[in-house]
Amino acid sequence: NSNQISSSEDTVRVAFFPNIGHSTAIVGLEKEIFTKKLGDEIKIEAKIFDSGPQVIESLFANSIDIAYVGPGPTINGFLKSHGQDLKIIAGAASGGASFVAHPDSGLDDANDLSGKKIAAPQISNTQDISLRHYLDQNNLTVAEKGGTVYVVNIANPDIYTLFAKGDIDAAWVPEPWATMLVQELNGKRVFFEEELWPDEKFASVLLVARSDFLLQNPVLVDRWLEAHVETTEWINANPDETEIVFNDYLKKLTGKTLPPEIIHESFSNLHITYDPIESSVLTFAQRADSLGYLGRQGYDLEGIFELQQLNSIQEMTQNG
Amino acid sequence: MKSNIVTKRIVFYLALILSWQALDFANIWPDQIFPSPLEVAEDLAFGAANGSLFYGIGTSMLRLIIGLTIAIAGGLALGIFMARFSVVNQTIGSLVLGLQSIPSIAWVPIAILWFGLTDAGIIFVTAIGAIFAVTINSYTSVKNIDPTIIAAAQNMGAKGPQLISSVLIPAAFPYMIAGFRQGWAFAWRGLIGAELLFSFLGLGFLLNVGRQLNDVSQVIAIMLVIMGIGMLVDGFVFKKIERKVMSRWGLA
Amino acid sequence: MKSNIVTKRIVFYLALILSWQALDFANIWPDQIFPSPLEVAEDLAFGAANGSLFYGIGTSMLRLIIGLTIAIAGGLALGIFMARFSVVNQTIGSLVLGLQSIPSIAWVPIAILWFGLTDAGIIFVTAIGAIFAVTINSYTSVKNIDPTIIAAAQNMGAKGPQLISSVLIPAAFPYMIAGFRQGWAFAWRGLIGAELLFSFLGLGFLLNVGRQLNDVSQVIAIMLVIMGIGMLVDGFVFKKIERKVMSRWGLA
Amino acid sequence: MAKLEAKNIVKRFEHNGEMLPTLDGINLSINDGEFVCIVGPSGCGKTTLLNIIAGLTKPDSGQVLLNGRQITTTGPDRTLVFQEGALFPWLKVSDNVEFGLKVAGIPKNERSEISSRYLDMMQLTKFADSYTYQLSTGMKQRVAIARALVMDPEILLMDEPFAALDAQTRDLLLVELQLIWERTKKTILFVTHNIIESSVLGSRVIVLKNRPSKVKKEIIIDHRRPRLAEDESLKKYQQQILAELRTEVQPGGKHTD
Amino acid sequence: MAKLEAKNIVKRFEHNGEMLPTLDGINLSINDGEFVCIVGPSGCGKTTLLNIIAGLTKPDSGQVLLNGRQITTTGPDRTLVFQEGALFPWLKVSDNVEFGLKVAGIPKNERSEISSRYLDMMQLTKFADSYTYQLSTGMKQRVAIARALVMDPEILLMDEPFAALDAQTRDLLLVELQLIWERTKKTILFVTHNIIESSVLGSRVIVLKNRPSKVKKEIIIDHRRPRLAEDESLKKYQQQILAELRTEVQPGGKHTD
Ligand SMILES: Nc1ncnc2c1ncn2[C@@H]1O[C@H](COP(=O)(O)OP(=O)(O)OP(=O)(O)O)[C@@H](O)[C@H]1O
Ligand SMILES: Nc1ncnc2c1ncn2[C@@H]1O[C@H](COP(=O)(O)OP(=O)(O)OP(=O)(O)O)[C@@H](O)[C@H]1O
Ligand SMILES: [Mg+2]
Ligand SMILES: [Mg+2]
Repeated sequence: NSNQISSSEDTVRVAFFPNIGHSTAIVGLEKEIFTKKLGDEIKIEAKIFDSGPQVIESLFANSIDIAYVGPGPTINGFLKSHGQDLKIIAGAASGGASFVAHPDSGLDDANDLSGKKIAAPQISNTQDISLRHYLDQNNLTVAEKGGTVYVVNIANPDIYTLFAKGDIDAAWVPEPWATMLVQELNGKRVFFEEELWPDEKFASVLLVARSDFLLQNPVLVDRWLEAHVETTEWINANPDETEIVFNDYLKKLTGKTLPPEIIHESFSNLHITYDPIESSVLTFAQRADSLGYLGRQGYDLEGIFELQQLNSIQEMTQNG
Repeated sequence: MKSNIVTKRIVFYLALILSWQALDFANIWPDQIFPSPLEVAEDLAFGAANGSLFYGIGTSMLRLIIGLTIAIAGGLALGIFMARFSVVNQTIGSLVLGLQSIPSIAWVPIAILWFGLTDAGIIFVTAIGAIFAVTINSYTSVKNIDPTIIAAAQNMGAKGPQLISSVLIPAAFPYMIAGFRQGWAFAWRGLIGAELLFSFLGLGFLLNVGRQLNDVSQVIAIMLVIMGIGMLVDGFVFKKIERKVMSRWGLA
Repeated sequence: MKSNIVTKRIVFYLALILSWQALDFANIWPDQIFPSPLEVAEDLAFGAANGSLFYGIGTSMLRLIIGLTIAIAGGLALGIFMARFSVVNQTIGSLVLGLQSIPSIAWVPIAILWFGLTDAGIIFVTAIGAIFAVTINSYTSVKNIDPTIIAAAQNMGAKGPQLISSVLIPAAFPYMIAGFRQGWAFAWRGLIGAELLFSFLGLGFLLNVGRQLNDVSQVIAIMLVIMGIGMLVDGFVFKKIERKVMSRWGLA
Repeated sequence: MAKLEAKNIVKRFEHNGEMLPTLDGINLSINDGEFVCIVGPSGCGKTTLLNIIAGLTKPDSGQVLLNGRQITTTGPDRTLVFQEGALFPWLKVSDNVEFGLKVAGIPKNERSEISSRYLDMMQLTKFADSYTYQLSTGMKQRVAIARALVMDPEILLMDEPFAALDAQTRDLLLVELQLIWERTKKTILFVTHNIIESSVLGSRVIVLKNRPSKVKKEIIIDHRRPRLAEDESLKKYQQQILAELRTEVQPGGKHTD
Repeated sequence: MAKLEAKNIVKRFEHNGEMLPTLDGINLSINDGEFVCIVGPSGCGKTTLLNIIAGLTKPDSGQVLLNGRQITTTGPDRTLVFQEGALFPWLKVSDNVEFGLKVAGIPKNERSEISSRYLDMMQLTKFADSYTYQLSTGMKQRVAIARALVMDPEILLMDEPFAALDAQTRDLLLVELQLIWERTKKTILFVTHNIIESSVLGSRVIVLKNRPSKVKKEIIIDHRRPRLAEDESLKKYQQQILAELRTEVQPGGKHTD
């Protein structure tokens, strides 16, 4: 009787961004893969966000159950709630960020960063951590700590404007911004971030569940994960159609689309996967901690992953 | 409105649009960050044609009206009490100003905590954005009422709620209008800010989407709509009230 | 300030803090979204100890003072001209209100376009946040001046700038104070918003860091600092001026 | 027992850091149904005294007794005609006149009936729907008088109500007020700087000394009513009042302050 | 050529949708150095007329000529004492009096000297540093008079300036004003509702008809100066003025509107 879901809830509230890295959520909803798995009795409420910390806030406030969100906010949320409020139950995307130099900056490789202004999105977000860690690795110190490199944390659209005006020399940004800087503003892609990671992969979007929800509705979460895995496989099997679904979704939501070239290249620069790439999440935490983002008391990520369900689904699909 | 006022306005706005177009021709900034009026107009026409614009306006207006009503009612009451009872002024009064220094962005977490991701949360942020302008204006207006006017009313037996409704409010009204006008503008602003942060339908949401998609002409189009509605309401509601009250007082 | 006012205030704020602590004990909300006053105090002490708090306050105050000065000067001039010359009111006046409906978040792209990532951009957003409150209050205050007061001054030969400085402004001053007080609060708010979005030093930056790290007690700590400064300036500057002016007019 | 008693009223005002003694122990005793006029030099404290009796200003010491009980607040039993109008600029003339009746909960049609009667008396019928800024000074003063009269209070306090009126209009109202008083037997306290007015209206005229002021003299005017401004037989009272006042203001431009 | 001429001045006001004719063709011709009083019933348009002459109100038709040239704006050559004070509440008494001098650019010490002289005349020296809310009505009116006198204008326009003063203070100022006029030979236009005042001050008294008003009668008062309020020999003029006015207000409470 596997069609019968026994749960205390009849609604799943899912948070995601209308971004390329969050395609699993978008495509799964648009192709009704989630609806089919969960059944008609379960209502899905889509909550659209554009900032990770706010997703975590809402999760804390019991306003959402499941979220597609980056590793930075996820780690923060886990630690802030003393490991109580959320679990990573799967991955959603890997890669999808690049270091792009301004054509007039004279930056050809990473050796010339001293004295430059480099932009990244909000403090402590995934790209910000990567950029600051990268500078550290290259023995460069940021201006606020008395060094020579200026890191500018500012929203992606504003990075675009500054880049167009030539006010910044480089930017560490996610897709589709990286591709837009390259295609529209003649930016130079110095490298893809994944080139710096083992096996060229790192988690950039994760699937996270509220702990209470997970506890009370294991079956529901199971179904969601099944659909999540199915959607991931569908996306990887149908890249062209994915781009269309994505753009149609934007159109429906906002009346706007992105240029197809940009969508296409952006998709090709990231990997949709349900693998949470655990080691990369742990590495992120280490880096964030060394940057002072994880508070004054040290950190402990014990229990952040809850992958049993994902693993059994994986086994089933591999066996079946 | 007399026709020569209309003419002056048309001339003024035409001049503005022309300078904008000229700035665009001058090509100081690339098109992706500084669109021409034409592109913006196209975006507006498109939004109007597919209905998303009107749906956005409708959603936003509804929230605005509720939020503003709360702000005006609350601000009026608080301002009057602050003006009449010094203990209110010395305690809650000082707090109001402090609370008002807080940007909407900082209210959002509290709104989510209390109301979840609902319309109520957005309305809360909207009302918070406007209430202070109304409060402080009501306070100052009531404080500045000619004391003999109040004395006369009390001498004729007016007190309590009747004194407030039939003397304090009408006597202070010509000044209070400033508070209501501001309340309106700030509520509008608070609302858009909240919709933008909640990413939850309405014009603010459309604005945010434009931003996220780096569609500057969409952003400007929505901003023009926001401005336009602000100006229309001001012209058709507040200006009218103001003119009426002022002419009654012999100030027009 | 008389000592019993101080007592009332202390009692009031003590009561607030105690209810906060009680709410925390009641454990309605988990700690990570509703910190106790103690945690917040710790955060404040830490920020004070490592100096980052004072540096943030200093940076923000400087920007605020410049932005507010611009807003008050500009708003006063614009408001007076709107009140005295109907053509200004009918053209620029209507635009001001429209512009004011735009949330700071929407000004940031323009500020970046015009000023880049500089203090000037932040000051621009700050001034824009406050100028309207000052403008509309100045406008209404001047509009409401008893016409015989103006007639008397003109009859004695006052005109032009002298009429403005020695009659219109002092006559409207008791009401204009409301505009300045609001200007202050909104400038503060605009500033924090701008710093938050520019992520460029100051208290808004510290607030943003707290937000990005989901560090609610840090966020609340910074909000308290923002509120506290707002209230101090209100109490020590605006309330003082208000009391002085009102007592001179026999309204205190 | 006196209807209204003022006992040793003292009032000081602050001017530029100094306390200026204004009322320096005023004693009054007014019987029920009496018509008393108060005269005194400009700035001696007449308005202040009326405000204290109306319960709008607190004396620094002393007390006001109404029917033997100390008054603490203002109220419609002691309606005051303010010297400077104090009309409500947001109300039409008729609504100004009806204000107190409305507060008292009297229904609209009754109110209109009453107000139109008094507006007619004040020759303002045509201006019932005007706003106060549309009136001349004398017209405003007449509205203020009407507004107080409609209240039909136990005690009517009037602060120079006829100061802005032309002689003819004033003479009419002098007669009207005496008729009202005779008909209703109100207690009236009437402040004026006009000696003729005081002699025509008052059953008793109280002359105040200049600041710091006390009651200087009381003059009983026992004469048939209604009296007219032209009555030659009031002359002797007028001379008496004038003589009392004259010593209060020194001629020749040297001020007494 | 007349110093000041009003030619066929017409003014209407809107009341509740209707236009109310107020001044209905006023003609005046005032010679240089003349002292003219204007009397008329309350609400007949005296204030309106002065405002038009001062250049503060525009007539609907007709014109005002000053030295033969049409006036278009207001200015310190025709200083007006407003009927309702119009003092500046944000200024001290002395600063109120000095306002016009300051506008004219006169240095501070000279200003203080002038203002203290006039404040002394008005018996207000002690109140030089008070604010206007601290004054009694009569004191405010005296400040307004001082404020106009310090301007030393060619033409002085006074709108019932003595209405709030007690008889004694008024009598002093009646004499002072005559002395000033004799010394400086100003042209003075003085509106009053007080018949005695008009007969004491005016070389000519102009009586206005009730609304819609015209000039009804001009009475020349050819009598030595300074005149006093008690002058028995002014009686006959007063009778004459009274007679003219009496027909304008109908006794018996029936209004003329
Ligand atoms: N609010 C106040 N603050 C300071 N002084 C005041 C105040 N009210 C009145 N005074 C002073 O008290 C004295 C009496 O004032 P009041 O108005 O009672 O005089 P009055 O007899 O009514 O004069 P008038 O005939 O001119 O109306 C004056 O010297 C005035 O300066
Ligand atoms: N701003 C106005 N709007 C409408 N009507 C007005 C206005 N000003 C004056 N009036 C009308 O004009 C007429 C004359 O007013 P004005 O003030 O000139 O009278 P006045 O002769 O000075 O009377 P008073 O002796 O009472 O001061 C009145 O009937 C008044 O209602
Ligand atoms: Mg008085
Ligand atoms: Mg008049």
